[in-house]
Amino acid sequence: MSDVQNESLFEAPPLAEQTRMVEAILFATADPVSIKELTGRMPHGCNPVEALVHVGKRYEGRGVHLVKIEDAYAFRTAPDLGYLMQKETVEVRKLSRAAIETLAIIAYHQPATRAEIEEIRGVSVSRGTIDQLIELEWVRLGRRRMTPGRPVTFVVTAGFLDHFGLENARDLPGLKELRSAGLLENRPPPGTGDVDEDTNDDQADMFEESDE
Amino acid sequence: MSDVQNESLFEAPPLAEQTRMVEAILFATADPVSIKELTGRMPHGCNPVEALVHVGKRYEGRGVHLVKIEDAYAFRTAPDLGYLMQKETVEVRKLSRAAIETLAIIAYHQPATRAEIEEIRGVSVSRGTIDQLIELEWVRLGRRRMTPGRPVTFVVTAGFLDHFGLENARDLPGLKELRSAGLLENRPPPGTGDVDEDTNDDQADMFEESDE
Amino acid sequence: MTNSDTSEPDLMSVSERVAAEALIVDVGAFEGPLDLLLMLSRTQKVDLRQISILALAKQYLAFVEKAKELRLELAADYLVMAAWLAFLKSRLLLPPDPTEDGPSGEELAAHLAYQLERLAAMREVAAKLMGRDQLGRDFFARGITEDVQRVRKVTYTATLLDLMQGYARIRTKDNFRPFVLDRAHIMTMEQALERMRGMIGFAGDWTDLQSYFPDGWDADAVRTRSSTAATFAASLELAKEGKIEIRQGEIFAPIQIRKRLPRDE
Repeated sequence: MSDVQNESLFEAPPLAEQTRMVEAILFATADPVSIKELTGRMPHGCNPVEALVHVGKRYEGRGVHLVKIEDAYAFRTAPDLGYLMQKETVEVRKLSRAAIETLAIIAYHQPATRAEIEEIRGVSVSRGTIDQLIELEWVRLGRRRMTPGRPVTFVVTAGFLDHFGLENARDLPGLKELRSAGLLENRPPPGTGDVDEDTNDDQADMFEESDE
Repeated sequence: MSDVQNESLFEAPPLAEQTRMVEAILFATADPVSIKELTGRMPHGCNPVEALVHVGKRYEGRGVHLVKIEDAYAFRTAPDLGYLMQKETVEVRKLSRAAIETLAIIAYHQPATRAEIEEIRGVSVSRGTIDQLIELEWVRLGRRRMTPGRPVTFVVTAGFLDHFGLENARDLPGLKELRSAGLLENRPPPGTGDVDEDTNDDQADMFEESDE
Repeated sequence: MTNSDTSEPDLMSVSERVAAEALIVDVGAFEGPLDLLLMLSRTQKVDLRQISILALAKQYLAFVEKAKELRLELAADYLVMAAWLAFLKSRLLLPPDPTEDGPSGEELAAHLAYQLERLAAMREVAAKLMGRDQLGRDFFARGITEDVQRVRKVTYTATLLDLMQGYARIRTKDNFRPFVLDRAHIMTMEQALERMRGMIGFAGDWTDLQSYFPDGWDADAVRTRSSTAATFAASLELAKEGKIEIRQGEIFAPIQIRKRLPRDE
């Protein structure tokens, strides 16, 4: 960069390099960045003001541009493209425990009727819970069960698999696997030895049929 | 594109405009955006693939650039400028040696069963190791292996690729060398008869395309 | 242990020293026998494909011997490996027995070498992987994401762990029986009261309190205690209501009750 050895330590990087730096800092920082902060973060001798002018020019008329907020700078999407951002405006909330359990039962036992879900959970399932899962498009109606009353069954959807990163609901580990893989909270029920061997078998059975 | 009036309603914006759009959408999000999602968000008739080529070129060598993760795209700061961003660094939970090795084994042998991981490391996978990798969203469940017991398998996620700056699993460092040295084979110990032929096939499939 | 193999004497001494040092540090520093073997094999300073399994087996066995001498606790898998290596060593040293089938010593040794090479390779790529530029450390995602604004649409999320743990919770909850008192051997005062109300009308004469106990309850100590307490408390309640009279001859003497007669009678 320079042949003056001592000087080179403190010599400021070329403007093009400074522009890159400003670009990266403004991109990655969570808040608008002031000149003072920029100066503090860039190597000694840099002049962020000049670099900012270049950055500003570079993004003029682009999909993203440089804006000044009080005495700080940030990148913002061009206002005329704001409509492209609308889809993303979602508030994410954690699913309730009742809903997670209901979903888990459907995923592990599908197709499952409401009565079956209630039997496994040991409490009644409110209408709203299943509705919510259906609305999330994680659960849909399956075939009616050919038993008296022909109850509706529920199955999980492709959207469910996608969300949980599964290729197939059958890939979900059974209880024994969960435990041996250390995926269960390490909270063995007090005083019980080996638990519910048959639970797993149930599940194995259930997947067996689906094989053909 | 066409002089039919009705059509014009759906005429795609010019490429320069599409480039701006892609720029804005990718700039606004932290997570990679897939081509499908881009298409869904852009006006009818847009072709994000072409626009992406332009965006990629535009940001080449800049402080921020375009990266590809599987079929999704994102802007990331240039790695050589990482030192400017100390403040942004999120304290990543320190992974244990066991977790790092397990992660590597899953990445290079995927889909990998727990038994395979244990066979390679020569010790059992301790409770919480895979759990931690799943929680980091670097590992997810793959298809069950079609061998006796139908064990659960683990594969790495797009989040893993994003984190380590890989476009896809075939770009893992040293993968080719390992494969040609035969170190990714599932070689059964002598005298145990031939074990799960298809184990290997699975993996071969996964990386097959990269061979040509 | 003969000189039939051509192990270099100085190499052995080096490895022995290393092994001894390792012991002094901590046996627990190794993640199992394979880890230890890999470390020992490194002392041979050759390509893993060309390590002398025989020398390796000797080093390992020496390690285990030394550990026993120092009374260090060795996990079972270390001892299993020691037994296996001793077996392997004998197979490598003795001429092959044509009547015996099963894998030859060379095959077993080759597999062990393969395992070690594979583990070493995995370690190496793991290190390479961690040495890569990482998101959030060396390169960064957008800091100000703009996608949270405007039309609020609530969506719900859950992770795979939530799902699996939720399922496990349901399937194991039968084991978490809420704590309840065992009531089979307990008589409440309400029960005693009800029982006595039905019987008291017939008690014209002084009767022992014990005779009001339910049938069979005097056989079991717990039941006797519970019914005594309940019946006594119930009789006090009845006395308070003016329904009965209570008397006791002296301390610890039996308590007797009788229906209280109307004053005017």
